[in-house]
Amino acid sequence: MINLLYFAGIRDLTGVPEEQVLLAGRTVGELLEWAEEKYPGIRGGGARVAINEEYALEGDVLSEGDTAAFIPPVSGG
Amino acid sequence: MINLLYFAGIRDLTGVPEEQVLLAGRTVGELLEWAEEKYPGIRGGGARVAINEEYALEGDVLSEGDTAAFIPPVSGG
Amino acid sequence: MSIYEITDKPIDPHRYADHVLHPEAGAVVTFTGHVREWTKGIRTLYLSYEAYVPMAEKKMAQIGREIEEKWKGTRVAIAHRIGELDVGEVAVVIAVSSPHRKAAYEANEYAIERIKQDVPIWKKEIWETGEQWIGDQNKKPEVRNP
Amino acid sequence: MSIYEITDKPIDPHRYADHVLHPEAGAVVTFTGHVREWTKGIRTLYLSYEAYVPMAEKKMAQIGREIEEKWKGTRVAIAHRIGELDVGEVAVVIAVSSPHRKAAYEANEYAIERIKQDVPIWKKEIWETGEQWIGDQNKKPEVRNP
Repeated sequence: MINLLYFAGIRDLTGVPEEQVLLAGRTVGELLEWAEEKYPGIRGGGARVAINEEYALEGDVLSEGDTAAFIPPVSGG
Repeated sequence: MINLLYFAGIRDLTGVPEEQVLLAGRTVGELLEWAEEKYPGIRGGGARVAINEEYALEGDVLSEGDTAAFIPPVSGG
Repeated sequence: MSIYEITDKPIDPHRYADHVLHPEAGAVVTFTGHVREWTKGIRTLYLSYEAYVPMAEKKMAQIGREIEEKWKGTRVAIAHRIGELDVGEVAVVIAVSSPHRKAAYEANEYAIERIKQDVPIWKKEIWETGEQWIGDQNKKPEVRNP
Repeated sequence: MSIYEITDKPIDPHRYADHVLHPEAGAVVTFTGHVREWTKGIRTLYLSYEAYVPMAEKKMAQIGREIEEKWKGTRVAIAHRIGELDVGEVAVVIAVSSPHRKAAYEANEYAIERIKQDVPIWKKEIWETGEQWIGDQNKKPEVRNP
Protein backbone atom coordinates (compact mmCIF):
# COMPACT_ATOMS: atom_id res chain seq x y z
CA MET A 1 0.00 0.00 0.00
CA ILE A 2 1.06 3.54 -0.69
CA ASN A 3 -0.13 6.27 1.65
CA LEU A 4 -1.12 9.44 -0.23
CA LEU A 5 -1.27 12.86 1.44
CA TYR A 6 -3.05 15.92 0.05
CA PHE A 7 -2.50 19.49 1.23
CA ALA A 8 -4.00 22.97 0.89
CA GLY A 9 -5.69 23.61 -2.48
CA ILE A 10 -5.12 20.02 -3.58
CA ARG A 11 -6.92 18.71 -0.50
CA ASP A 12 -9.81 21.04 -1.34
CA LEU A 13 -9.90 19.28 -4.72
CA THR A 14 -9.64 15.69 -3.44
CA GLY A 15 -11.97 16.30 -0.51
CA VAL A 16 -9.88 13.96 1.69
CA PRO A 17 -6.54 14.60 3.41
CA GLU A 18 -5.19 11.11 2.75
CA GLU A 19 -5.92 7.72 1.27
CA GLN A 20 -4.24 4.33 0.69
CA VAL A 21 -3.73 3.04 -2.81
CA LEU A 22 -2.19 -0.02 -4.49
CA LEU A 23 0.47 1.73 -6.55
CA ALA A 24 3.72 0.16 -5.32
CA GLY A 25 6.10 -0.35 -8.24
CA ARG A 26 4.68 2.57 -10.19
CA THR A 27 6.64 5.74 -10.95
CA VAL A 28 5.80 9.20 -9.70
CA GLY A 29 4.79 10.04 -13.27
CA GLU A 30 2.31 7.16 -13.25
CA LEU A 31 1.01 8.24 -9.85
CA LEU A 32 0.34 11.69 -11.29
CA GLU A 33 -1.55 10.17 -14.23
CA TRP A 34 -3.60 8.04 -11.85
CA ALA A 35 -4.36 11.11 -9.72
CA GLU A 36 -5.31 13.24 -12.70
CA GLU A 37 -7.83 10.60 -13.77
CA LYS A 38 -9.38 10.39 -10.29
CA TYR A 39 -9.16 14.13 -9.51
CA PRO A 40 -9.18 16.05 -12.79
CA GLY A 41 -7.11 19.23 -12.54
CA ILE A 42 -4.76 17.99 -9.80
CA ARG A 43 -1.74 18.31 -12.12
CA GLY A 44 -2.67 21.76 -13.33
CA GLY A 45 -1.31 23.90 -10.52
CA GLY A 46 2.31 22.78 -10.70
CA ALA A 47 2.24 20.41 -7.72
CA ARG A 48 5.34 18.45 -6.80
CA VAL A 49 5.36 14.99 -5.27
CA ALA A 50 7.39 14.13 -2.18
CA ILE A 51 8.17 10.53 -1.29
CA ASN A 52 8.84 9.95 2.41
CA GLU A 53 9.32 13.70 2.95
CA GLU A 54 11.79 14.32 0.11
CA TYR A 55 10.93 15.84 -3.26
CA ALA A 56 10.86 13.14 -5.91
CA LEU A 57 11.55 13.07 -9.64
CA GLU A 58 9.01 11.82 -12.14
CA GLY A 59 10.98 8.65 -12.76
CA ASP A 60 11.30 7.68 -9.09
CA VAL A 61 9.52 4.43 -8.21
CA LEU A 62 7.10 3.96 -5.33
CA SER A 63 7.88 1.15 -2.89
CA GLU A 64 5.47 -0.71 -0.63
CA GLY A 65 4.84 1.34 2.52
CA ASP A 66 5.97 4.67 1.02
CA THR A 67 4.18 7.89 1.82
CA ALA A 68 3.69 10.10 -1.24
CA ALA A 69 2.57 13.69 -0.67
CA PHE A 70 1.13 16.06 -3.26
CA ILE A 71 2.79 19.42 -2.61
CA PRO A 72 1.08 22.37 -4.26
CA PRO A 73 3.28 25.45 -4.82
CA VAL A 74 4.41 26.47 -1.35
CA SER A 75 3.67 29.89 0.10
CA GLY A 76 5.30 30.02 3.52
CA GLY A 77 7.08 33.03 4.95
CA MET B 1 34.52 82.02 23.45
CA ILE B 2 34.58 78.69 21.65
CA ASN B 3 33.89 75.53 23.61
CA LEU B 4 36.17 72.67 22.59
CA LEU B 5 35.32 69.01 23.24
CA TYR B 6 37.75 66.09 23.14
CA PHE B 7 36.81 62.42 22.92
CA ALA B 8 38.35 58.95 23.25
CA GLY B 9 42.01 58.79 22.16
CA ILE B 10 42.14 62.54 21.59
CA ARG B 11 40.99 63.18 25.15
CA ASP B 12 43.72 60.83 26.36
CA LEU B 13 46.13 63.13 24.46
CA THR B 14 44.75 66.47 25.70
CA GLY B 15 44.23 65.21 29.24
CA VAL B 16 41.03 67.27 29.53
CA PRO B 17 37.55 66.60 28.11
CA GLU B 18 36.86 70.26 27.27
CA GLU B 19 38.17 73.79 27.39
CA GLN B 20 37.20 77.31 26.33
CA VAL B 21 39.32 79.21 23.85
CA LEU B 22 39.25 82.61 22.11
CA LEU B 23 39.11 81.43 18.51
CA ALA B 24 35.89 83.00 17.19
CA GLY B 25 36.37 84.17 13.61
CA ARG B 26 38.99 81.51 12.87
CA THR B 27 38.47 78.66 10.43
CA VAL B 28 38.41 74.97 11.30
CA GLY B 29 41.78 74.69 9.54
CA GLU B 30 43.21 77.35 11.86
CA LEU B 31 41.68 75.62 14.87
CA LEU B 32 43.46 72.41 13.85
CA GLU B 33 46.78 74.27 13.53
CA TRP B 34 46.24 75.82 16.97
CA ALA B 35 45.42 72.39 18.43
CA GLU B 36 48.43 70.72 16.81
CA GLU B 37 50.69 73.34 18.38
CA LYS B 38 49.18 72.87 21.84
CA TYR B 39 48.75 69.05 21.58
CA PRO B 40 51.32 67.69 19.12
CA GLY B 41 49.98 64.68 17.26
CA ILE B 42 46.30 65.60 17.55
CA ARG B 43 45.97 65.89 13.74
CA GLY B 44 47.78 62.66 13.07
CA GLY B 45 44.96 60.16 13.58
CA GLY B 46 42.54 61.51 10.99
CA ALA B 47 40.25 63.35 13.42
CA ARG B 48 37.33 65.37 12.05
CA VAL B 49 35.91 68.52 13.62
CA ALA B 50 32.21 68.98 14.30
CA ILE B 51 30.76 72.41 14.91
CA ASN B 52 27.56 72.40 16.94
CA GLU B 53 27.14 68.67 16.34
CA GLU B 54 27.60 68.72 12.55
CA TYR B 55 30.76 67.71 10.72
CA ALA B 56 32.53 70.85 9.45
CA LEU B 57 34.79 71.57 6.49
CA GLU B 58 38.24 73.06 6.90
CA GLY B 59 37.10 76.41 5.56
CA ASP B 60 34.12 76.78 7.92
CA VAL B 61 34.42 79.70 10.33
CA LEU B 62 33.91 79.50 14.09
CA SER B 63 31.37 81.90 15.60
CA GLU B 64 31.21 83.18 19.15
CA GLY B 65 29.49 80.58 21.35
CA ASP B 66 30.10 77.65 19.00
CA THR B 67 30.98 74.22 20.30
CA ALA B 68 33.72 72.51 18.30
CA ALA B 69 34.36 68.82 18.91
CA PHE B 70 37.40 66.81 17.88
CA ILE B 71 36.06 63.51 16.53
CA PRO B 72 38.66 60.76 16.23
CA PRO B 73 37.83 57.96 13.74
CA VAL B 74 34.59 56.49 15.02
CA SER B 75 34.28 52.82 15.98
CA GLY B 76 30.69 52.24 17.01
CA GLY B 77 28.65 49.17 16.13
CA MET C 1 20.80 22.36 19.88
CA SER C 2 19.39 23.95 16.77
CA ILE C 3 15.73 24.91 16.50
CA TYR C 4 13.75 24.20 13.35
CA GLU C 5 10.12 24.09 14.22
CA ILE C 6 6.57 24.39 13.04
CA THR C 7 4.38 25.64 15.85
CA ASP C 8 0.73 26.49 16.36
CA LYS C 9 1.57 28.85 19.25
CA PRO C 10 2.47 32.55 18.98
CA ILE C 11 6.16 32.99 18.15
CA ASP C 12 8.46 34.94 20.46
CA PRO C 13 11.32 36.07 18.16
CA HIS C 14 13.54 36.84 21.13
CA ARG C 15 13.82 33.16 21.99
CA TYR C 16 15.34 32.34 18.59
CA ALA C 17 17.76 35.28 18.62
CA ASP C 18 18.95 34.22 22.08
CA HIS C 19 19.30 30.66 20.94
CA VAL C 20 21.92 31.40 18.26
CA LEU C 21 24.01 33.67 20.50
CA HIS C 22 27.38 32.43 21.77
CA PRO C 23 30.70 34.04 22.80
CA GLU C 24 32.09 34.15 19.26
CA ALA C 25 28.98 35.64 17.69
CA GLY C 26 29.54 39.29 16.90
CA ALA C 27 26.30 39.77 14.99
CA VAL C 28 22.77 38.43 15.13
CA VAL C 29 20.27 39.17 12.35
CA THR C 30 16.67 38.28 13.09
CA PHE C 31 13.97 38.36 10.44
CA THR C 32 10.28 38.20 11.26
CA GLY C 33 7.55 37.97 8.66
CA HIS C 34 4.24 39.46 9.79
CA VAL C 35 0.65 39.34 8.62
CA ARG C 36 -0.06 42.56 6.73
CA GLU C 37 -3.44 44.21 6.77
CA TRP C 38 -3.37 45.33 3.14
CA THR C 39 -2.08 43.41 0.12
CA LYS C 40 -2.58 44.93 -3.31
CA GLY C 41 -5.48 47.04 -2.07
CA ILE C 42 -7.34 44.14 -0.47
CA ARG C 43 -7.85 44.06 3.28
CA THR C 44 -6.80 40.86 4.99
CA LEU C 45 -8.91 39.82 7.97
CA TYR C 46 -6.56 37.04 8.99
CA LEU C 47 -4.31 34.36 7.52
CA SER C 48 -4.36 30.65 7.89
CA TYR C 49 -1.18 28.60 7.44
CA GLU C 50 -0.99 24.87 6.94
CA ALA C 51 2.15 22.71 6.79
CA TYR C 52 3.22 19.18 6.06
CA VAL C 53 4.81 19.32 9.49
CA PRO C 54 7.49 16.59 9.55
CA MET C 55 8.69 17.40 6.04
CA ALA C 56 8.65 21.15 6.73
CA GLU C 57 10.81 20.73 9.84
CA LYS C 58 13.17 18.45 7.94
CA LYS C 59 13.48 20.96 5.08
CA MET C 60 14.13 23.85 7.49
CA ALA C 61 16.88 21.84 9.20
CA GLN C 62 18.33 21.12 5.77
CA ILE C 63 18.37 24.85 4.97
CA GLY C 64 20.10 25.46 8.31
CA ARG C 65 22.79 22.95 7.40
CA GLU C 66 23.24 24.52 3.97
CA ILE C 67 23.82 27.87 5.68
CA GLU C 68 26.22 26.60 8.32
CA GLU C 69 28.26 25.08 5.51
CA LYS C 70 28.13 28.08 3.17
CA TRP C 71 28.90 30.71 5.85
CA LYS C 72 31.38 29.35 8.39
CA GLY C 73 30.70 30.06 12.03
CA THR C 74 27.01 30.83 11.58
CA ARG C 75 24.24 29.39 13.75
CA VAL C 76 20.65 29.27 12.62
CA ALA C 77 17.20 28.95 14.20
CA ILE C 78 13.96 28.94 12.22
CA ALA C 79 10.32 28.67 13.23
CA HIS C 80 7.12 28.95 11.24
CA ARG C 81 3.68 29.23 12.69
CA ILE C 82 0.60 27.43 11.43
CA GLY C 83 -3.11 27.92 12.14
CA GLU C 84 -4.95 31.24 12.15
CA LEU C 85 -2.92 34.45 12.49
CA ASP C 86 -4.19 37.97 13.02
CA VAL C 87 -2.79 41.10 11.42
CA GLY C 88 0.64 41.94 12.88
CA GLU C 89 1.38 38.47 14.22
CA VAL C 90 4.65 36.71 13.44
CA ALA C 91 4.33 33.99 10.78
CA VAL C 92 8.02 33.16 10.51
CA VAL C 93 11.21 33.95 12.41
CA ILE C 94 14.78 33.36 11.21
CA ALA C 95 17.70 34.09 13.52
CA VAL C 96 21.29 33.84 12.31
CA SER C 97 24.40 34.57 14.33
CA SER C 98 27.85 34.95 12.87
CA PRO C 99 31.27 36.22 13.90
CA HIS C 100 30.85 39.11 11.41
CA ARG C 101 27.74 40.92 10.28
CA LYS C 102 27.95 40.46 6.49
CA ALA C 103 27.43 36.71 6.73
CA ALA C 104 24.55 37.11 9.18
CA TYR C 105 22.62 39.36 6.76
CA GLU C 106 23.35 37.22 3.71
CA ALA C 107 22.59 33.91 5.38
CA ASN C 108 19.36 35.22 6.85
CA GLU C 109 18.11 36.41 3.47
CA TYR C 110 19.17 33.12 1.92
CA ALA C 111 17.07 31.28 4.51
CA ILE C 112 13.83 33.11 3.72
CA GLU C 113 14.35 32.66 -0.04
CA ARG C 114 14.87 28.93 0.44
CA ILE C 115 11.86 28.63 2.75
CA LYS C 116 9.69 30.26 0.10
CA GLN C 117 10.97 27.81 -2.51
CA ASP C 118 10.94 24.47 -0.80
CA VAL C 119 9.37 24.26 2.64
CA PRO C 120 5.88 22.69 2.42
CA ILE C 121 3.84 25.45 4.07
CA TRP C 122 0.77 27.06 2.54
CA LYS C 123 -0.88 30.36 3.24
CA LYS C 124 -4.58 31.04 2.85
CA GLU C 125 -5.68 34.66 2.88
CA ILE C 126 -9.09 35.40 4.30
CA TRP C 127 -10.59 38.74 3.20
CA GLU C 128 -13.97 40.28 3.82
CA THR C 129 -15.01 39.07 0.36
CA GLY C 130 -13.63 35.55 0.32
CA GLU C 131 -10.55 33.41 0.78
CA GLN C 132 -7.80 31.84 -1.31
CA TRP C 133 -4.81 29.56 -1.03
CA ILE C 134 -1.75 31.51 -2.11
CA GLY C 135 0.65 29.65 -4.39
CA ASP C 136 3.85 31.18 -5.62
CA GLN C 137 2.72 31.02 -9.25
CA ASN C 138 5.52 33.19 -10.52
CA LYS C 139 8.45 31.00 -9.57
CA LYS C 140 9.28 27.66 -11.02
CA PRO C 141 10.19 25.07 -8.41
CA GLU C 142 13.55 23.41 -8.96
CA VAL C 143 12.01 19.96 -9.23
CA ARG C 144 8.62 19.84 -10.84
CA ASN C 145 6.42 16.93 -11.68
CA PRO C 146 4.85 18.50 -14.68
CA MET D 1 7.66 58.20 17.63
CA SER D 2 11.01 57.02 16.38
CA ILE D 3 13.75 55.86 18.72
CA TYR D 4 17.34 56.92 18.23
CA GLU D 5 19.14 56.63 21.48
CA ILE D 6 22.42 56.27 23.27
CA THR D 7 21.93 54.41 26.52
CA ASP D 8 24.08 53.25 29.40
CA LYS D 9 21.57 50.51 30.28
CA PRO D 10 21.44 46.97 28.84
CA ILE D 11 19.60 46.95 25.51
CA ASP D 12 16.49 44.82 25.03
CA PRO D 13 16.34 44.28 21.21
CA HIS D 14 12.71 43.20 21.41
CA ARG D 15 11.62 46.68 22.36
CA TYR D 16 13.03 48.16 19.16
CA ALA D 17 11.60 45.44 16.90
CA ASP D 18 8.18 46.01 18.48
CA HIS D 19 8.52 49.73 18.06
CA VAL D 20 8.79 49.62 14.26
CA LEU D 21 5.89 47.18 13.82
CA HIS D 22 2.61 48.45 12.36
CA PRO D 23 -0.29 46.95 10.35
CA GLU D 24 1.39 47.54 6.98
CA ALA D 25 4.75 46.09 7.97
CA GLY D 26 5.21 42.66 6.44
CA ALA D 27 8.83 42.27 7.49
CA VAL D 28 11.02 43.30 10.40
CA VAL D 29 14.80 42.84 10.30
CA THR D 30 16.63 43.32 13.58
CA PHE D 31 20.39 43.49 13.80
CA THR D 32 22.27 43.24 17.08
CA GLY D 33 26.00 43.72 17.43
CA HIS D 34 27.52 41.82 20.34
CA VAL D 35 30.78 41.88 22.24
CA ARG D 36 32.89 38.98 20.97
CA GLU D 37 35.26 37.11 23.21
CA TRP D 38 37.96 36.63 20.57
CA THR D 39 39.15 39.12 17.97
CA LYS D 40 42.11 38.15 15.82
CA GLY D 41 43.31 35.67 18.41
CA ILE D 42 43.17 38.13 21.31
CA ARG D 43 40.78 37.54 24.17
CA THR D 44 38.57 40.49 25.05
CA LEU D 45 37.75 40.86 28.74
CA TYR D 46 35.20 43.59 28.15
CA LEU D 47 34.56 46.61 25.97
CA SER D 48 34.04 50.21 26.86
CA TYR D 49 32.06 52.51 24.58
CA GLU D 50 32.02 56.27 24.72
CA ALA D 51 29.86 58.65 22.67
CA TYR D 52 29.40 62.33 21.97
CA VAL D 53 25.83 61.73 23.04
CA PRO D 54 23.77 64.59 21.57
CA MET D 55 25.59 64.47 18.24
CA ALA D 56 25.40 60.66 18.11
CA GLU D 57 21.63 60.70 18.65
CA LYS D 58 21.25 63.43 16.03
CA LYS D 59 23.33 61.47 13.51
CA MET D 60 21.36 58.27 14.16
CA ALA D 61 18.09 60.16 13.58
CA GLN D 62 19.57 61.54 10.37
CA ILE D 63 20.42 58.02 9.20
CA GLY D 64 16.85 56.97 10.03
CA ARG D 65 15.50 59.81 7.87
CA GLU D 66 17.83 58.85 5.02
CA ILE D 67 16.45 55.32 5.16
CA GLU D 68 12.80 56.31 5.34
CA GLU D 69 13.38 58.42 2.24
CA LYS D 70 15.41 55.85 0.32
CA TRP D 71 13.11 52.88 1.09
CA LYS D 72 9.47 53.98 1.15
CA GLY D 73 7.31 52.62 3.93
CA THR D 74 10.20 51.67 6.23
CA ARG D 75 10.36 52.52 9.92
CA VAL D 76 13.61 52.57 11.84
CA ALA D 77 14.75 52.36 15.46
CA ILE D 78 18.39 52.47 16.54
CA ALA D 79 20.08 52.30 19.93
CA HIS D 80 23.72 52.12 20.93
CA ARG D 81 24.98 51.35 24.36
CA ILE D 82 27.85 53.12 26.11
CA GLY D 83 29.88 52.26 29.20
CA GLU D 84 31.36 48.87 30.00
CA LEU D 85 29.98 45.80 28.22
CA ASP D 86 30.72 42.17 28.92
CA VAL D 87 31.18 39.45 26.31
CA GLY D 88 27.85 38.63 24.62
CA GLU D 89 26.12 41.88 25.54
CA VAL D 90 24.35 43.96 22.91
CA ALA D 91 26.31 47.04 21.83
CA VAL D 92 23.96 48.17 19.08
CA VAL D 93 20.47 47.32 17.86
CA ILE D 94 18.91 48.34 14.55
CA ALA D 95 15.30 47.46 13.79
CA VAL D 96 13.75 48.17 10.41
CA SER D 97 10.22 47.34 9.32
CA SER D 98 9.00 47.47 5.76
CA PRO D 99 6.03 46.31 3.70
CA HIS D 100 8.35 43.85 1.91
CA ARG D 101 11.40 42.02 3.14
CA LYS D 102 14.00 43.11 0.58
CA ALA D 103 13.90 46.72 1.75
CA ALA D 104 14.09 45.71 5.40
CA TYR D 105 17.33 43.76 4.86
CA GLU D 106 18.90 46.42 2.66
CA ALA D 107 17.96 49.34 4.88
CA ASN D 108 19.16 47.57 7.99
CA GLU D 109 22.58 46.88 6.48
CA TYR D 110 22.74 50.46 5.24
CA ALA D 111 22.12 51.68 8.80
CA ILE D 112 25.03 49.78 10.34
CA GLU D 113 27.38 50.88 7.57
CA ARG D 114 26.39 54.51 8.11
CA ILE D 115 26.73 54.20 11.89
CA LYS D 116 30.25 52.89 11.47
CA GLN D 117 31.10 55.82 9.21
CA ASP D 118 29.63 58.81 10.93
CA VAL D 119 28.15 58.34 14.38
CA PRO D 120 30.55 59.67 17.06
CA ILE D 121 30.91 56.55 19.17
CA TRP D 122 34.22 54.99 20.16
CA LYS D 123 35.09 51.52 21.30
CA LYS D 124 37.91 50.65 23.65
CA GLU D 125 38.92 47.01 23.87
CA ILE D 126 40.22 45.79 27.19
CA TRP D 127 42.30 42.60 27.02
CA GLU D 128 44.24 40.72 29.65
CA THR D 129 47.37 42.42 28.36
CA GLY D 130 46.21 46.02 27.90
CA GLU D 131 43.64 48.25 26.28
CA GLN D 132 43.19 50.34 23.15
CA TRP D 133 40.79 52.73 21.50
CA ILE D 134 39.66 51.22 18.21
CA GLY D 135 39.58 53.60 15.26
CA ASP D 136 38.42 52.54 11.85
CA GLN D 137 41.82 53.17 10.32
CA ASN D 138 41.02 51.47 7.05
CA LYS D 139 38.17 53.67 5.92
CA LYS D 140 38.42 57.26 4.90
CA PRO D 141 35.68 59.42 6.38
CA GLU D 142 33.64 61.38 3.84
CA VAL D 143 34.59 64.75 5.34
CA ARG D 144 38.04 64.90 6.80
CA ASN D 145 39.96 67.72 8.30
CA PRO D 146 43.23 66.62 6.93
